[in-house]
Amino acid sequence: MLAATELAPAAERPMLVASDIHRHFEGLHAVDGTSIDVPAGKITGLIGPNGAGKSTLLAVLAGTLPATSGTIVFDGEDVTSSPAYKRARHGLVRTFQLPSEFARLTVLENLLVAAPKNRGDTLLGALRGRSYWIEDERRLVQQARALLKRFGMSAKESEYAGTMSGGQKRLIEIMRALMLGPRLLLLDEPMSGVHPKIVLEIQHYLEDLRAEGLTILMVEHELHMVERLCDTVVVMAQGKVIGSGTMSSLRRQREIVDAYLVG
Amino acid sequence: MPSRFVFAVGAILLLAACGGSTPTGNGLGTGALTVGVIAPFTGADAGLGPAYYAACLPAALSINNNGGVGGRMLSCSKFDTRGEPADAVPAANQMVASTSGLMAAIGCTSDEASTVVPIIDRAHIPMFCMTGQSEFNKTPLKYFHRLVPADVYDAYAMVGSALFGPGHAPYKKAALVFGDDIGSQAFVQPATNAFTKLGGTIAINQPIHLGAPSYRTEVQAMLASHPDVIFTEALGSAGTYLKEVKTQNNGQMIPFIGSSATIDPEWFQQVRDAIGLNDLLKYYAGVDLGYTFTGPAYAEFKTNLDASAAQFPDAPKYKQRGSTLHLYDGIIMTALAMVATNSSDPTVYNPKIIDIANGTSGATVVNTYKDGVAALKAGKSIRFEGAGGQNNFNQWNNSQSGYILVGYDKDGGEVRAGELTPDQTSKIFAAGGS
Amino acid sequence: MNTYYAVNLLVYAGVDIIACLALNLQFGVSGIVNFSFIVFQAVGAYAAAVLSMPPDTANGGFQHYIGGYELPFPIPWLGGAIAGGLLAIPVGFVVLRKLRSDYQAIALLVLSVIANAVITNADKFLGGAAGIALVPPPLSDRIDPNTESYQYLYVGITAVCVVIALVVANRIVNSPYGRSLRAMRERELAATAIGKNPVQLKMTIFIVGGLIAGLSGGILVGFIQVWAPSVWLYPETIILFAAIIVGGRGNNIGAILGALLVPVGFEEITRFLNNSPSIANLGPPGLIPALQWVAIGLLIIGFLWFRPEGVRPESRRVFEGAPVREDR
Amino acid sequence: MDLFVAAFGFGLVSMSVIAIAAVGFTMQFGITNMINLAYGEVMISSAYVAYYLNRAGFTIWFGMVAGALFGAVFSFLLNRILYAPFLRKGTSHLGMVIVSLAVSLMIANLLLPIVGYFPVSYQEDPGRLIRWGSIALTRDQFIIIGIAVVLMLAIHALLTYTRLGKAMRATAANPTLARNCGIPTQRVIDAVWLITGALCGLAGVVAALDSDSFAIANGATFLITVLAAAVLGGAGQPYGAMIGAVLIGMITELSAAAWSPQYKEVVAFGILVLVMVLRPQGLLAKRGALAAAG
Repeated sequence: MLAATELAPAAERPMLVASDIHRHFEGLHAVDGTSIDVPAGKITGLIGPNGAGKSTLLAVLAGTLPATSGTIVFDGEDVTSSPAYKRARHGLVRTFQLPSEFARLTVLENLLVAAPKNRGDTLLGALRGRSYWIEDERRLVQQARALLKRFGMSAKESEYAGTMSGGQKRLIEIMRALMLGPRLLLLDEPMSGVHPKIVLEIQHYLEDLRAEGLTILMVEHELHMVERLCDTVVVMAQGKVIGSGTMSSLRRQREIVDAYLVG
Repeated sequence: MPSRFVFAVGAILLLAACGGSTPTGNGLGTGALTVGVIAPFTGADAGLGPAYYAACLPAALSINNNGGVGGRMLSCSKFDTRGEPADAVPAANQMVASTSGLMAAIGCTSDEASTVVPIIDRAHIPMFCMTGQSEFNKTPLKYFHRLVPADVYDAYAMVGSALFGPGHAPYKKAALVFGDDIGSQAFVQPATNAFTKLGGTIAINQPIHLGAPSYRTEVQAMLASHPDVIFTEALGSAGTYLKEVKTQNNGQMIPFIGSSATIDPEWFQQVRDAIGLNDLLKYYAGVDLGYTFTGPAYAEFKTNLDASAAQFPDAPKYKQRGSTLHLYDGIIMTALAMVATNSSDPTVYNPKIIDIANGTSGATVVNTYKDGVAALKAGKSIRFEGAGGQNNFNQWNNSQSGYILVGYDKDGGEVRAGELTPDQTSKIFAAGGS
Repeated sequence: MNTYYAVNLLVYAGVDIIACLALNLQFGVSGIVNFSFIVFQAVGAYAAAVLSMPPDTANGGFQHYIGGYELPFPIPWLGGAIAGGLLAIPVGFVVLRKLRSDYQAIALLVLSVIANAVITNADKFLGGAAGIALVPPPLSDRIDPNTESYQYLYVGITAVCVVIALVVANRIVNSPYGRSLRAMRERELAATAIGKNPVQLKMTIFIVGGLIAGLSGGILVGFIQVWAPSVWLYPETIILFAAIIVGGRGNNIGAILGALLVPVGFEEITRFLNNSPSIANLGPPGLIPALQWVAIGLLIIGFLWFRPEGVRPESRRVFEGAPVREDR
Repeated sequence: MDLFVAAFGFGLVSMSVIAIAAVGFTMQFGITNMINLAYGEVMISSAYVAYYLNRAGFTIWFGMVAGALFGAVFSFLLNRILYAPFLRKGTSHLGMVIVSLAVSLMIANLLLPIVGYFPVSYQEDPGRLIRWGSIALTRDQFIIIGIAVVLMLAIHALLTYTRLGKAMRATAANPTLARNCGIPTQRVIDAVWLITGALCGLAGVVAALDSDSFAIANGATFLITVLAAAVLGGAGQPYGAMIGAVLIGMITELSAAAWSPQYKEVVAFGILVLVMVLRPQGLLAKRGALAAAG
């Protein structure tokens, strides 16, 4: 495998640039001056020991946690002060480490609800009645069904999402994120607690998505998975980035091996 | 309390009874007559309804045993207002609409009067209300009658007790302690006017939030104004307030004068427990309407009240309740008015009620329904003096009767302590602006 | 059946249904535990009252309230609805923006109690503890309110309002917008992550609920012609919550069913209990109303335990062309 | 000015009463994550237990101990029989708020036919007035302040120095983690309900004694005051609740001295609304003894 940095054309702008991010919880420095570039069209892995601040960083990038300080530029636009929902609408979409399906919505509804550009998704649109938005809805149902088909969950579309297995909930969450038409997908341990068979499926889906040009930043524990999937890897420890590069280049760095890869 | 749970006691019976005769304007007609008792039978004021029901039953017996109203028999129906405006409206609507031969309504306490009185008045049903609210002092509503004085007169009587009461020099500085509930604040203005114009000063006027866990600072402020006497009302928080007065005043009570509503067993018990029996007997003075509980009118009432136990076992307990006496009188007067006008049309007999209560010159005084009917048959003009004493309606259908000054005995019984002379009374009225 | 009895029942049922539809939008669909719901009905009622009444100097000046505009129907009702919606803005601003959802519930409960205390004590503002009486019924300048036909007219207007509230509630619940509300109810953070703005969603539905609650207050005050603090104590809100929980959270038909079963149904049961002297005279005074409240509490707890989805559960949306669900 | 000094003295009493109640409430919430809206009704039930004992000839101090015991057992059973099963069933926190409100309604209305609507008083001589400048308090009021101070110190010691207290804090921070670390969380939670229930019962009797007369309707009043103090300080934070109690108690008395007393509670709650707008997490959020460590 070639190093990602060597592949990337120098002119290509990173999808996301975060500089000097701090996030403090009552004196605890969960993220302590981290800077990270996420190259476009690649899968970037974010690894590090427990408590390194990976999930916190992800949340800060997505805006579900506000940064204490630092700047975040997403696709050339400074989004540091924009709230999470606005970042999501702009295509910076995250998933969660714990299952976060909408339990009492059906699988199909879980996808539909994420779709932007539905005329019935405002109060006034809704009040104008079904005929006003049904065209949008039909289009989105088709789009959602296509996704369901691709992820092999067509048969489950009318089931409540809360009744799905852990792995299926992961898939729902990824599909839901895809419905937004993201430009950068932030995945928080998408394989954790998932049946090994589905792990493999998810891996394939992610590879396909990359092939379609989607940029992904994923927090992952499973190093084999990271090695197989990620073009670049960023290592965090104690709230700081301690190294980045390809997995193989990282293995050559003594302190990183000490900090994480072995211990 | 649940306003939404609208219901009216007796509704089902009435559903069956609906229809019936319509007043014709000539003659007394036929069919049963009904008196509606519209009052709280449940809720915090659930004690009021039964006292009024106990007024209706003996009146019906007294009338029915003497030939009814032109042969028409009288019965009593309960309509529960739960003591809440929102429940009272449906109850009143139902009473007006569904009751056949509705000749009068009694009850309408302060809890619901402002809601139900307009409805009943619109339906042209004479009513006798037990509200003290000042909004009815000069009401234009012709079917409204009030046999108890308005709260302002209670306030005047309290002023009278302070200035002319027995066993003490006139009090000069008064603290007014009234709650923030319906009607309580109505005492403040008249008491202030009358007391200040007669040489007293108001040390402090303290509206208190009922149900607060303590009134320490309020009491401190009140004590700092050094009043000779406290005017107060039957507050639910009386125990809390008065005990704090005693505590903060080094165990020494200050004389306090209560409205007629403080003549009440629950109030007595609460204050006794709070400040002790001795202090309650020593420092409390109350005012009440004067009743004799004797005479032929009372005897007739008492006989029939006891007989009512067959329908309502608790009825005899109300033998000395002022409101029970007055409402009984109201029903008898209404029946006599119907006989006198030979009409079951309220627009015809309603004006006659006041004539019979006040009497015209040369009228024969009667004390019972039987005597009244006999006198009317003999072509005489009558004046009815009932179990509650003489009535004197003014132009706004309010009847005044005299106050007495009272206290408690150790068992919570009422003790007469004195009265106000007509001269004193008129002085206070003049000062108060009535 | 007796007209007045029937009319009474129908108007109260209509008011309760409208209120339950509004509360269902907030609580059932969006997950906002609005423990001060009754305050929104109250503000609608007060607004409708002062808009339809003459200034307080009329009627002998025995009561005190602000305003008094004598505006013709339907302006007072519309004003009631708008007042409910307007109140939702500051309340929502304080409560819905930053507080955690269970905090929101208790903050709204506290608010309900305080609002009642303020209105009770401010006796020059809206009549204090005594409230406002002699509120003219709608159209009473043209039609005699004591006639039977007027009573039916009132039922008719109420029914029209029920239909309007139902159409609004249905359109919201069955739309993509309603789906967003339900997603927010299920998991607020995840909804944020897919681009929903929960504060905006909550504020909007809080205002919509306030408007409908205000309308229900306008209808009620036009009928009973009086409004006072004792009518809108906070337990009134609990009855409506019981109705929604029994009927089925998130389901409009369930809300209607709940309104008919709980507030209206209980009324009928009490009527029977109180008509039977052997029961009515049982135990200390106030036993039956007290037991009624106990029954409301039992209903809530019993349903949450045995059938939390209610009599009519929220419907599972199956879309046209969906694969047939295998039976299990 | 004297009135304000006097009101300050009364504020000391009020805040002592509120503090006992609010600390119990907030610990219940902080450790078990359960907003127990039946708290006020448990308080008033305990006050009535003490009342009936007092009428039977026992002193109110005995009644206080009995009230605390009653409150402890009542709260413990409430949790075991009702709340815990609901929580095990996976009922959300919001659902639990509704359940506890329903419970509160039921307790009040089951109590009503027994105790009636009308206010009652303890038979207790509050003792002579002890003056200190314009501040004048009775012996009983000093005792109430004393009880509150001792209890607050005891709670501080419990949370800081005892194993149970540390286990409570660990459970509050993260129940799963605490269980994995070998803390018997079930027993800790039982202990919390007993301790906070005892505080609740004791607070009920103290509040009733302080009010001189009380009625069934006071249960709701107690609850609202307790909620206000707890939320003001940052719910779940015992030290926050103490600060909340100080503020609510003082503001209530001082505003009764400054303005018309009928609005005294409204003023206190106005402050609460202000705090909700400006600092929605409460004054002391995440700094109290129950905050997550590290």
